[in-house]
Amino acid sequence: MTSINKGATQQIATIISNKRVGAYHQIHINVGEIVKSCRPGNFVAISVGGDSSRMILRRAFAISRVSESSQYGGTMELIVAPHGAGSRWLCSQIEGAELDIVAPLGTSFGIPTEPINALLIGGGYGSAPLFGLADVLKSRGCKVDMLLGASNGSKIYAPMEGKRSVNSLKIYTEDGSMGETGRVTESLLEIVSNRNIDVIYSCGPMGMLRAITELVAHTEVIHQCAVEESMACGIGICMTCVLPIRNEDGSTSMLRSCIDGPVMDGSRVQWDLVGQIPEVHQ
Amino acid sequence: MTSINKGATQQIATIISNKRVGAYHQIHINVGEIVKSCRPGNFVAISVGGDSSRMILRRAFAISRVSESSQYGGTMELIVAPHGAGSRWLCSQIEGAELDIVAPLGTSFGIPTEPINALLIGGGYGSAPLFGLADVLKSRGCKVDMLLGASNGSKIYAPMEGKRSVNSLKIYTEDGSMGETGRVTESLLEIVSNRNIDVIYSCGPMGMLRAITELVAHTEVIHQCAVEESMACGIGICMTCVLPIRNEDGSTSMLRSCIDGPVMDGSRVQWDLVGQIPEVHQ
Amino acid sequence: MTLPVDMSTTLANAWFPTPIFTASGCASSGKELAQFFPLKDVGAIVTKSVMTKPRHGRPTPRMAETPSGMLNSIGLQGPGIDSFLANDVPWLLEQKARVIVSIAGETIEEYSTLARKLRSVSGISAVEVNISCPNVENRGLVFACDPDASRRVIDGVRKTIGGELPIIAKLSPDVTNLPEIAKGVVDAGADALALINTVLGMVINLETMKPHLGGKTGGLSGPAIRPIAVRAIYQVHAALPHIPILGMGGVASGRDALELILAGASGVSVGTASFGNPTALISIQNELRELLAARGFATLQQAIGYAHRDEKP
Amino acid sequence: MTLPVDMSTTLANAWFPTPIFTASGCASSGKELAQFFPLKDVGAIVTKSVMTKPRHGRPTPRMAETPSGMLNSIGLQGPGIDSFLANDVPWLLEQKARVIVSIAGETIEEYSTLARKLRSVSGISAVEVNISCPNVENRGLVFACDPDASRRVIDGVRKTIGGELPIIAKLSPDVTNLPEIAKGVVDAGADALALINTVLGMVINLETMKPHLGGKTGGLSGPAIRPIAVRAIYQVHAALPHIPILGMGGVASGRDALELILAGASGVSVGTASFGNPTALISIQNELRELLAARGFATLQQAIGYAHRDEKP
Ligand SMILES: Cc1cc2nc3c(=O)[nH]c(=O)nc-3n(C[C@H](O)[C@H](O)[C@H](O)COP(=O)(O)OP(=O)(O)OC[C@H]3O[C@@H](n4cnc5c(N)ncnc54)[C@H](O)[C@@H]3O)c2cc1C
Ligand SMILES: Cc1cc2nc3c(=O)[nH]c(=O)nc-3n(C[C@H](O)[C@H](O)[C@H](O)COP(=O)(O)OP(=O)(O)OC[C@H]3O[C@@H](n4cnc5c(N)ncnc54)[C@H](O)[C@@H]3O)c2cc1C
Ligand SMILES: Cc1cc2nc3c(=O)[nH]c(=O)nc-3n(C[C@H](O)[C@H](O)[C@H](O)COP(=O)(O)O)c2cc1C
Ligand SMILES: Cc1cc2nc3c(=O)[nH]c(=O)nc-3n(C[C@H](O)[C@H](O)[C@H](O)COP(=O)(O)O)c2cc1C
Ligand code: FES
Ligand code: FES
Repeated sequence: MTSINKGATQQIATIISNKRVGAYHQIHINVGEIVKSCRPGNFVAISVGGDSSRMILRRAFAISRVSESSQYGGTMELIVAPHGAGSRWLCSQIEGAELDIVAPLGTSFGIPTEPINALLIGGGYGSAPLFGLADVLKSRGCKVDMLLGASNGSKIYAPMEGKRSVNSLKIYTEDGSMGETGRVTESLLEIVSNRNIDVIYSCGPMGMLRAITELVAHTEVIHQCAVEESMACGIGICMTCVLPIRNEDGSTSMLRSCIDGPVMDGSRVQWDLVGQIPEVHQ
Repeated sequence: MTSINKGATQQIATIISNKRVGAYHQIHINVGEIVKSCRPGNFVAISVGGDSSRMILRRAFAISRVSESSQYGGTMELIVAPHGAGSRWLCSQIEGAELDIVAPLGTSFGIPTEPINALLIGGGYGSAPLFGLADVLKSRGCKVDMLLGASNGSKIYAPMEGKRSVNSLKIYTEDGSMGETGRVTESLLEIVSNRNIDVIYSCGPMGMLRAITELVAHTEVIHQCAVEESMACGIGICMTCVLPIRNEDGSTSMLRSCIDGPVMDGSRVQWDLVGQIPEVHQ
Repeated sequence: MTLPVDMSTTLANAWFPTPIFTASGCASSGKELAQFFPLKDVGAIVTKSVMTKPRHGRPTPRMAETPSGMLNSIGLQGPGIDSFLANDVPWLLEQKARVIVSIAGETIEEYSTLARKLRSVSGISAVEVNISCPNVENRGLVFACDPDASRRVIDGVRKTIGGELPIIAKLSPDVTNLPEIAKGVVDAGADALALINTVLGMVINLETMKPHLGGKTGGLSGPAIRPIAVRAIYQVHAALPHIPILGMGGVASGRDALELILAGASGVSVGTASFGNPTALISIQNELRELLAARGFATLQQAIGYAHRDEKP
Repeated sequence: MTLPVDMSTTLANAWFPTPIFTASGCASSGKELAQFFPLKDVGAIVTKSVMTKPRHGRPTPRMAETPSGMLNSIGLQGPGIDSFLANDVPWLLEQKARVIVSIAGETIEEYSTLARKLRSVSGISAVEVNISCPNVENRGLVFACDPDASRRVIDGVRKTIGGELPIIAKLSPDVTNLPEIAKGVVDAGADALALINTVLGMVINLETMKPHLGGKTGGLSGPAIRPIAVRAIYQVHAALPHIPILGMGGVASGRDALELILAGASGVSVGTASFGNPTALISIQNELRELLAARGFATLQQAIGYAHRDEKP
């Protein structure tokens, strides 16, 4: 009927496993058929708090990776930071618990048709969807380098098996507790030019996405970033999650990051206008 | 400082067991020291729904019985009917789950100093506190007869071990699925006079308590009933749970059934005024 | 098993197969929900309030979750009436959905302009006039908080739109005397009333220690406000028993919808509940049908305002 | 570890060691809570609104739980001022609790009568004037919904009670223009404002299919209304920055109390939260102290109205 939310379904998913990994919880859920429509960059919206919860809104989580081959049918992996009441509730759910989910939602990372040089940059749990993306890029013959950053080592999510898909992995922490001390943007331009990067794929805090955009603004590099705005519905009906996006004609549109995102072209996001009202176009 | 709520404490209690018994759940919780202050008729107020619950009020449950000898220290038994969201949540809690409780609350059944003939009448889960009461009466040398009633057999709560403390037990169900067909009030006056009953102790729906009061109004029998009014606080601070009680001078006071009850003198409750505003006394 | 309850309802001369509608601003223009259920299966799609010109709305953050509720300060972002009528309405009609167009203006004149544009559009069932926005001509006071301004908006719309299309005036609960405002807009020509819009609220962000929302204050919606909605509907139905009410405010289940209907609502809009559950309208509709059947109602009509039965003369 | 935050606060000339108080009608006369914590450990006990004569209140059922809230229709049941002053006040003072007496009347004269009786009582810290009850002289309209009636009540109390005892006027949020009502009572002599009383609501019982409460409508309280309370406090503090506010409405944790304080409250009453948790006041007080310390506040005073900092001239 419409292309918005195409492929998205609401269903009950069972938790297969929930284990702590550093500061995060790695949660596997059984989701069946829908794995076929999940692409790197898509997210899932999950009800939290149970039947008589005072939390009435779903919480959004990037789909870290999906797998069809497992004994459970289609499964989905989430990397969840226990942040507030909702994500803490999710992290406390045990094997066998049932979750009400809506997935897959939102846009996905654009996959090149030719083998290119890709740089994947993740901040905190933002690395989660990048490993799935790396697999796909790799299978298309791309060269995949990865930079991960976080405030400290416990917030770096870099699973063993994920590392196999990347050609190089460099880690930065602000306190120096893992990898190099500093931020992923530290020597970004150098890396981009040394490695002939064509496309940057990024996922992480808005400040990081903005900084990357500004650094590569005067280069030829394409920057696809997965944004994270506060979302009430996740399906495009509430208009709470908007970001100012520059149109071809120079005017600005307030686009919904849940259906026109989360993956967006970094160079079109008007980072300096986030949290403001742009002049009315026309 | 004050005698109101004397002995009541707020604490975390762990569920030791939770099993279905007919239409009810028999729940044992580990409560420690406070069992010493619990008397038959007292109740416990329990938080329901967990940390982010939209149910902000505690639920009241009669303390069915307490035991000091168990391996867990003091334990308390509750008989819970899964009625609405709160009691259903409680019934779904498993062994090891923690409950936030306040107990013991309210008045208790008056225990005679002499051996008397007592008739205990329970409706539905109202039988729960009567078995504990029967033990105490029995130990004081009283003769204890019991009548239990419910709409059907699954709603009769009459545990094996409880039956030991009573001299006779007669069961009525409205659909005849257990015991005799009918209500506990069926041949009440006959029983009272045949068995020389001195005191009736009752617990159950308000309609039953009222019917008993009216039947024995013109006899010498004392009727102590445990009422069940909707309670917001359970500790006397909200004034939602009031019942019209006749004073010595014929005037009416609106007394709180949580602190001046739940056990009240049936003959002083103005059953016909429940749900109305009495004329202002003075 | 389809239970034999006639669920149809009317708001003035508009007929709907079921009383469960979307709420304005909580279904965008319909396309987004169409993935989850056929739009024609619910009573009507009430579209997001549209203004004459395209509009960016308020700065982000635009929402804050609160206990059993949420605050929003969207600020009527939208494409403007021309684009809306050219694109969104035809699409909805193609889906065979019943459409109620919600309009909003900053001046009394703007409402009349919108009404003029709607007059020539065929296929829409009714117009909902959202008078809960600030009146730029009058110190930013919300129209629906001022009996006189409310009346004048509705009067302007009535005169422009002519006699056919039912006008539903949407009121704010943030007033001292709701029945008075309701009477005013009915006198001015409203055929029905929509009750309630969101309640004005605020959340302070404990990190920045400033109002959390970009627009500072926001509208409170969700189950938290349901008791306020029930009271508003009950009060207004008691004062104006012959004026149909489209009820809304915190409806998330069939029991909630029934509560509003018993209080006096002829139809029920579901807003915030769709954010938590994209198929909320369908489950509410099914639950409502069962609850009505269980209570022996053969038609929805019999249940409307039933809680007032002992008070009616 | 005691964190070095000075928690003391004032409402006009009344001083309190901490800003956490009970809310009127949610602590009865104090005795009931004394089993759970020493009453002197909290800022003050605000007693249940007392009238001149003993009163039965409204018929039961008097409460209904709602999502994250509850409705009550107690109807000011109480012993009357004489018994209250003879029994309850001396007992509270014996406990070394600070006492704020809440009074309520059906006529302007009744408020003055109550004030006259209070004038001679020593040891109480302030009087809270609950003007959110129906005015029997004026079609049952609630005093606090009418600017003129509100002013006249406070004026009468001020004149009778003399200059010493601080008067806190307790307002209803159910009005179109809260700052206007607030200004009126301050002009009439109120030293401080209590915001907010409950919000008018209703629940329909789906079994009886009638209003559930004996009094039909009831007052909505609890976390559900917190965003309304924050907005009311913020609005009134912006309009009257020098008038102290006793804030209340849905406070159940230290973060909630801080939210009201940042919005402009000098003190915070805790009502419904005590029903769910008899020691709520104590934990809220401890959490508040830690939150203030974590944000670098050396005194509570610095945090009051801090969310307005960029708006102050
Ligand atoms: C597209 C998308 C993908 C995300 N992916 C992940 C992920 O893979 N792993 C992960 O741990 N987290 C992820 N997040 C963030 C996650 O949604 C929030 O941490 C979570 O919603 C916080 O809810 P809470 O109840 O724990 O916190 P609270 O702060 O109590 O939440 C209150 C409200 O604010 C919203 N909110 C709070 N923080 C955020 C945030 N950072 N982003 C968006 N909304 C927020 C909540 O949804 C909720 O409505 C993602 C967010 C988005 C939008
Ligand atoms: C002194 C006392 C002793 C009780 N003992 C028992 C017992 O031993 N076993 C048992 O199963 N139940 C007992 N009840 C009833 C029990 O409290 C209710 O079934 C329970 O509160 C229902 O909560 P809910 O969330 O499941 O239902 P809901 O209907 O969703 O509750 C909504 C609100 O109404 C109140 N409420 C609903 N039904 C009742 C009721 N029957 N009595 C009082 N308040 C009610 C709830 O407390 C809650 O605040 C007792 C009640 C009282 C007052
Ligand atoms: C995000 C959001 C946007 C809204 N936008 C509008 C709007 O454009 N026009 C309008 O009349 N009401 C609007 N409303 C109010 C709803 O239509 C409805 O009246 C209110 O939310 C109460 O219903 P609910 O609790 O079911 O959401 C909006 C509500 C929300 C939550
Ligand atoms: C059961 C109950 C009784 C109340 N009685 C009074 C009262 O007598 N006088 C008064 O001024 N406010 C009364 N209130 C209102 C509270 O003092 C308070 O303003 C309101 O409940 C909001 O705070 P809360 O959400 O913390 O309860 C009462 C509230 C409740 C819930
Ligand atoms: S989250 Fe609702 S529109 Fe994006
Ligand atoms: S339940 Fe609150 S006074 Fe009895």
